[in-house]
Amino acid sequence: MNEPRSVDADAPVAVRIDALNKWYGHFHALKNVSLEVKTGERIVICGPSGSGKSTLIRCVNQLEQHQEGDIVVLGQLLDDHPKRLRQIRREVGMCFQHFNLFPHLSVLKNCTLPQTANLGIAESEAMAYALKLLERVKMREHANKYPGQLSGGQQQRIAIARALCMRPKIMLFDEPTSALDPEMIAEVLEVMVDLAAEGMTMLCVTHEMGFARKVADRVVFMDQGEIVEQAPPEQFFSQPESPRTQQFLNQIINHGVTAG
Amino acid sequence: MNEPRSVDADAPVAVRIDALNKWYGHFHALKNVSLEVKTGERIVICGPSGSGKSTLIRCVNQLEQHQEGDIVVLGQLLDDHPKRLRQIRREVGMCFQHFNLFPHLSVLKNCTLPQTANLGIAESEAMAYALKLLERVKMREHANKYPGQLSGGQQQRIAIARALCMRPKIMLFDEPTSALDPEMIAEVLEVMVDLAAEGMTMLCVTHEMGFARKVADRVVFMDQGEIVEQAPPEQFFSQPESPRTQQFLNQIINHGVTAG
Amino acid sequence: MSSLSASRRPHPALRWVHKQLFPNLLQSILTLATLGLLLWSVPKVLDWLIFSATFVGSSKADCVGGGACWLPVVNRIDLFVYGFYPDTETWRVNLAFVLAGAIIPLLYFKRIDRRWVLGYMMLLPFVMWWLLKGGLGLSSVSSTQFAGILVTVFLGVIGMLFALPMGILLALGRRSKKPAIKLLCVLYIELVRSVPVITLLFMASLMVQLFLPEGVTIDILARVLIVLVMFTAAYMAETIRGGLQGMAKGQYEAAKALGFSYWKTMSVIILPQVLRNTIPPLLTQFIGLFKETTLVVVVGVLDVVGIAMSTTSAPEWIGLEHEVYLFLAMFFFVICFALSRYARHLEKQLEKSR
Amino acid sequence: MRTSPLTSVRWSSVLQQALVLALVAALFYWLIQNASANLSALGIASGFDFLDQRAGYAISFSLIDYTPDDTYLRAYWVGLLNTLLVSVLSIALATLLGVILGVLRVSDNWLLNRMSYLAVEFLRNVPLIVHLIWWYGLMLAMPRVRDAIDVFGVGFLSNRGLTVPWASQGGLVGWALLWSLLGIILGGWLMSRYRTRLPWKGFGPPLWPALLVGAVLLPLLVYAVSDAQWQWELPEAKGFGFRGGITLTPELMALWMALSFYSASYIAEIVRGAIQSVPRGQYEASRALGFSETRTMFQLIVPQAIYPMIPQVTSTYLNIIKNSSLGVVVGYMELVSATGGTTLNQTGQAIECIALVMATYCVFSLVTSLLMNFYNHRIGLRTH
Amino acid sequence: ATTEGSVLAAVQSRDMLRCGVSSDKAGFSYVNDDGQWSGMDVDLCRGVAAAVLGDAQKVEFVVTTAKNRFTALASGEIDVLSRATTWTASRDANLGADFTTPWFYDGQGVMTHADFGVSSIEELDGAVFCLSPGTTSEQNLEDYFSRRGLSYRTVVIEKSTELYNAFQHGRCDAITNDMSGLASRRTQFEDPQAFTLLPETISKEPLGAYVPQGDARWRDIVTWTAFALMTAEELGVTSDNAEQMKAKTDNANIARLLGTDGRIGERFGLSNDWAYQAISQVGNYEEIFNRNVGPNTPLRFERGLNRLWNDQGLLYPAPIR
Ligand SMILES: Nc1ncnc2c1ncn2[C@@H]1O[C@H](COP(=O)(O)OP(=O)(O)OP(=O)(O)O)[C@@H](O)[C@H]1O
Ligand SMILES: Nc1ncnc2c1ncn2[C@@H]1O[C@H](COP(=O)(O)OP(=O)(O)OP(=O)(O)O)[C@@H](O)[C@H]1O
Ligand SMILES: [Mg+2]
Ligand SMILES: [Mg+2]
Repeated sequence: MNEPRSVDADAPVAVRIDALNKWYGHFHALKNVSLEVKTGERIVICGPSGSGKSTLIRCVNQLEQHQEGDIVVLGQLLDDHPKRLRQIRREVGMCFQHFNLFPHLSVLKNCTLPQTANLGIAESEAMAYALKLLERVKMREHANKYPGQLSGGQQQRIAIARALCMRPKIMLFDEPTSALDPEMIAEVLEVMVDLAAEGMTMLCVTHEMGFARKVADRVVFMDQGEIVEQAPPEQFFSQPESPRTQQFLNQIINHGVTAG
Repeated sequence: MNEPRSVDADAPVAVRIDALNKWYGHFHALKNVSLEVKTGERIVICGPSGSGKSTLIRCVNQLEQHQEGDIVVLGQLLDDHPKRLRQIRREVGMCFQHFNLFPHLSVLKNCTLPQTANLGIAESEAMAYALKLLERVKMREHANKYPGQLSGGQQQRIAIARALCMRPKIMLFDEPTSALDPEMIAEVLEVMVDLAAEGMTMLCVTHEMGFARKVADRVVFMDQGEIVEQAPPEQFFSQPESPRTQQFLNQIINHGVTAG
Repeated sequence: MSSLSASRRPHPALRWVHKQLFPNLLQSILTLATLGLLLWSVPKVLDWLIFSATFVGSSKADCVGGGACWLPVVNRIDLFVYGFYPDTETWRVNLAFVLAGAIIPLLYFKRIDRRWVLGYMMLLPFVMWWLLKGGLGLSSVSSTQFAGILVTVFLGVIGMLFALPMGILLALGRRSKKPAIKLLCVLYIELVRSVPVITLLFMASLMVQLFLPEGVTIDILARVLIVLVMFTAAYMAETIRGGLQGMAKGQYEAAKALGFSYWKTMSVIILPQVLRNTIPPLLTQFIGLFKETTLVVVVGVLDVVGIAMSTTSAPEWIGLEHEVYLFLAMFFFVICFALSRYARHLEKQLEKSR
Repeated sequence: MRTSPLTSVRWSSVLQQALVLALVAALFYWLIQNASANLSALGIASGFDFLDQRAGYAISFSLIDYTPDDTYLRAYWVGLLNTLLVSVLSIALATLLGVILGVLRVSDNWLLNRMSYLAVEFLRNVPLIVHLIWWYGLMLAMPRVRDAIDVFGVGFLSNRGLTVPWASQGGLVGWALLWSLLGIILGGWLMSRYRTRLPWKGFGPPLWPALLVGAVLLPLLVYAVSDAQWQWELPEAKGFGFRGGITLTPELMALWMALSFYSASYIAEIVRGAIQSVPRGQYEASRALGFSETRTMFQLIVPQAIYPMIPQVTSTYLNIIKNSSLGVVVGYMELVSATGGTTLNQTGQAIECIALVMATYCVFSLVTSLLMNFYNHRIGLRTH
Repeated sequence: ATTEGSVLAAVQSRDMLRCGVSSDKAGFSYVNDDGQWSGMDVDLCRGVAAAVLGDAQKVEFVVTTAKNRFTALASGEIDVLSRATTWTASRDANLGADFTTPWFYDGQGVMTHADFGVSSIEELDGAVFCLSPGTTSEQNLEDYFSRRGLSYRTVVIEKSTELYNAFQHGRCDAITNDMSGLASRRTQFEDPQAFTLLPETISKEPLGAYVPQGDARWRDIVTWTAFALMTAEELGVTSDNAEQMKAKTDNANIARLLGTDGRIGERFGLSNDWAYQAISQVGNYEEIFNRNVGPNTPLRFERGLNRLWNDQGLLYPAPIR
């Protein structure tokens, strides 16, 4: 089901991470991580639990602050100047494992408020764009509901729409499907596949190997705060280099077997 | 893996359920259910979610009160006289999906307290018996720990030992493995298989079809509050009569495949 | 690379100051204003409280330092602590204080079997009563001799510990399936909770005697104690009910399935867990009761506030209200604050142990 | 067999309950017997007839006309209104202070955070009665009337209290407030009707301008069509006090301040708890979407924090009403000091007076909990 | 209500007198630095205890408030109410209490700030008065003003410390209370000259002890104990010389008073030396007065109306014979 894809080697760099180190107290969560993401590239990050995947992508929009190393996003070096940071965060959309929709706002309002408040877009225009995106994630008829009234999969699709409302140039996903039931996973993955097909730059932490095979340009495997291996999916799944990767892949397959 | 077994047709009836009806408010949860369980018989109840399996076995020891129909347990018709009810409950052991151990008591105390408090057995005797049973579920070395310090599978095995401490004549299981990880499921099933081998009368709600094949004398399939079909396992799995049963079995098999 | 980033990111202490104190203009102004206020006021306050204050002397005339005059408190400290308790028997008061205070560390050590702690708490009010009031070998002391901190602690501790069983019963009653019992408990709890304590104290002071047969009298301290117990029990019942509701349904079901009777289920399975989980809120409730005991002054019981008020009206100390009331405020603050920190700590421990 | 409700078991349970009820009834009977015997021995007639008698005591602060020649019943109303007045004032001030302290408690500014922590802990760990005595002392330490502190040229603060301008006809203020309230309700109702017709939820004009317009417009309209004459009356020093305006007595001020500061510490804790109970994910989401800190706080966090706050804040408000009974300590004539104090003392009708006071407080809390239930059903269930 | 002789029996069987006092009336009943109760009212209780039980220390002082004092008395919680309580008809009639005899003659007076330049109560039209609630002063003031068609406003404060504080700080223009209280408080103000005591008294205030209604025997005992203390002053018997006079005196009145002659004490159900016990343990009226409120105390009271009848005062103890 995997077709070879090619990203322009000369495409501008969207995200450059350079010798990144991050500690939580004394715990060394990211060890000298370096990664370059080209514009339009789709990267899937995987690895065992606690390996620092979430931490890595949360550093990209500075939900976590790193201590050493540089991160350059869309040509801008990240520091902790609040204004510049907000600017970058607007250009980098993010989807969380637990959706984090605003429960006191209707679905539509969830999608328009960020536009009107942060991009200064007029209410009517914001609404039109939001409805377009809701249409795209097949949630238009739920625009008037509140998040609490929707299923997890529906909420996640709205979270994606909300992130897209900011017209981001890069999208980050942190295990968007891991809190969902199987049927719902399919709904959400479908939306993500669509998005990938349109050429969005994506950095995606997920354990959905099917998704990785289908859309990723590169799969990055992390363990214990380090990038152990990165390779195009066909190579990654068929001939993993590092023994740790092999072990991880075996485990996933075994797990699948016992469950069946 | 299934060997033919035979229950003495003349064995005394352990549980007789007769035209049982139960409503939750306006919702008709059990519709005219009748079932007879002989002493020493091992019955597995399965069916889709919400079909009333839990409700049925919870009626047997009156954790739920039914509105119509009769239940006779060990020759005693169930009514709501508290003393008689407690008497019956002591003779019917039950294991829950979420173990429900008493977290403020040590493992050993969990097993001795019901004996001393409800059967009037002396502390020392109760302890000896409890240790024997803990030995049997291979938890003897954990006797002094508290439930919070143990894994789910270990807790479930202790729950079984605790139920057995009351010297029950009948054991009820309500999805004892569905809250557990695969490795732990195996531990618990092993204990249950042992128990079945010793001739305990068992009524067991579970989706572990392997277990059903191996130990059940009869598999009962429920849907929407009714018993749709009951048959010995070989017949149930190979030639299910009702289309609903077929559909259910198909689903289980498919689910196994998708998960794998 | 990393040297570059190191130079860009300033020293952690500086970063802390920047982030925590001066992140933007408004915050900076607020910080500076607060700092200024502190620098201006703290030395003055300290000077008045301590450096220029008078601690030794025998009359108001000795207060010449220009600061606070702590003499009324210093000279009357025995009165503040022991009230009119006979001098030769004050060891009983001290012992009672120590016994009451011992609950706090007892709650702390998890190793000690909870049953011992519970037994201690059940026994304590009787022991304290016996120690303070006398009888059975100790010379008996009339409750008219009780005043000051002694009364405050007596009412607080004994009131709380007597209220506990009553609160538990009320909570169980409120969750009972028997409509009559449930109704009575709900009525009682809601009625008591909806009126101010003062009216209940007035009731103790003015009405209770009317309802007793002729010739039967209960002294005012006991009446006030009863009212405080009744009052605290109603609030406590709600706390415990919260704990009961928070109990997983599975615990009840497991107990039922094992053939436990209602009272056995409650006493050995449910309540031990509920009580353990509700220790922090119960402690908070105790702080509330401890503060509430001060209202007894309204009906003429000389608790620590009463002694303070009568001190400020003694001819030799007139005009020193600020010092006396400040002492009172500090007294309550120290005790209540320490207890509330402790409650918070226990709560955190509980959260961790879950 | 199961359909018949009268099995032997039920009987035993019924018997048990009947026994308890009978015991309680017997206890009450016994108490009442004692009381009537004691009362007749004392020569006190029970009943509420005394309410019609002349009260004969003066009340220094009253919202309605009252002289010692009025009846005990009117004194009761005066006390009730005084209770409500000080409660409303305290609720307003306590909420304001509490929200400020609570927001400071969660602020990132370390210094402010610690200071408000200290303040909150100090305020709430000192008994209310100590607060009250202290505030009363402070009020009395204000300058004498002659040297009263001028508050922006319209009010005077002295040891007689705070004197502020008031309508020359006091009753007008009451009417104005009433019409204002009606205006708010009307405005709110019209707007919410309009907004339910809009196709999209959460859009359309905000609510508060409508409320404001209603609150201002309706009273003005009524004033224009009626023949009432409105005039501000500025206070001026005269003789033994001030003439004109209205004086909030030191007792009222002390009780108001003590209740406000004491309760503010509780509200601050509620606010802090509610804000901290908003999941971290909400902060992260809003940061990831590029919201500024202020907007995050006021558009996203605070609206979510309000709902869980409401029941706790309500019970704090009820506590304020109950605690206002401490007015008896400084001589603020509210419900307890008027009816439960002086009236009781003069007539000796202890049972009736205390019952009256208690019943009144019960009504307060009953009404509040009814309103709360209504709120929970109407609004609370929408999103949560 | 109480029956004849029951209170005495109760007190004797308890071997302790329970006496209702107030906790913050300097000079009458309050707690001194040593934690001892002291004051005129307190000493009357001590005298009764000495007379009845032979020991002035056998008293328990129960703090009562203006509100609950009569309830406490009627219910039997206290045996004597000695709390500067005015003798009025309505109290005698309504409240289940019986008055004994005046122990201290007082009158309600008015004090104002000196800088008002006011010399008569009538000039205080429209003034604010500080009052304590539930006392006769509240009604007296109302009567006095309404009779003259004058108006006034009030501030009512229960605790007397707070009350005087409020007045001193100018919270009220005037304060009304018993003259003795006003005078004593005035001496404690930081600047007593800044306050004027107006000359009029607006009421008669005979203060004294109340006992439960219905026990004439008990009322006799308390009444005659008070009389005995006064008579002692009249006859020159003091705590110092009582013992000596008991041993040898040629005055028949003294002999009867001290119980060496006659059997008055027994008739009361006490011992014959009841008055001797009271006098020797607490002193005579003059000693009590001087100790608690007299010129050498911070209160500096004049004897005024409380002089003996033969010294142009109102103290007229009935003869003990
Ligand atoms: N706020 C924090 N404070 C301290 N340690 C943290 C914090 N957040 C994460 N960690 C630790 O950092 C390590 C990496 O965490 P991270 O969440 O990035 O892992 P992950 O690869 O996303 O794992 P998972 O698959 O479970 O989400 C973990 O060991 C975690 O315990
Ligand atoms: N306490 C209750 N109140 C109302 N309805 C209930 C209650 N308990 C169960 N039900 C309903 O009764 C039906 C049968 O429930 P039951 O728990 O017996 O199903 P089940 O077969 O055990 O399902 P599962 O496999 O999910 O455990 C369900 O539709 C359920 O929603
Ligand atoms: Mg993660
Ligand atoms: Mg089930």
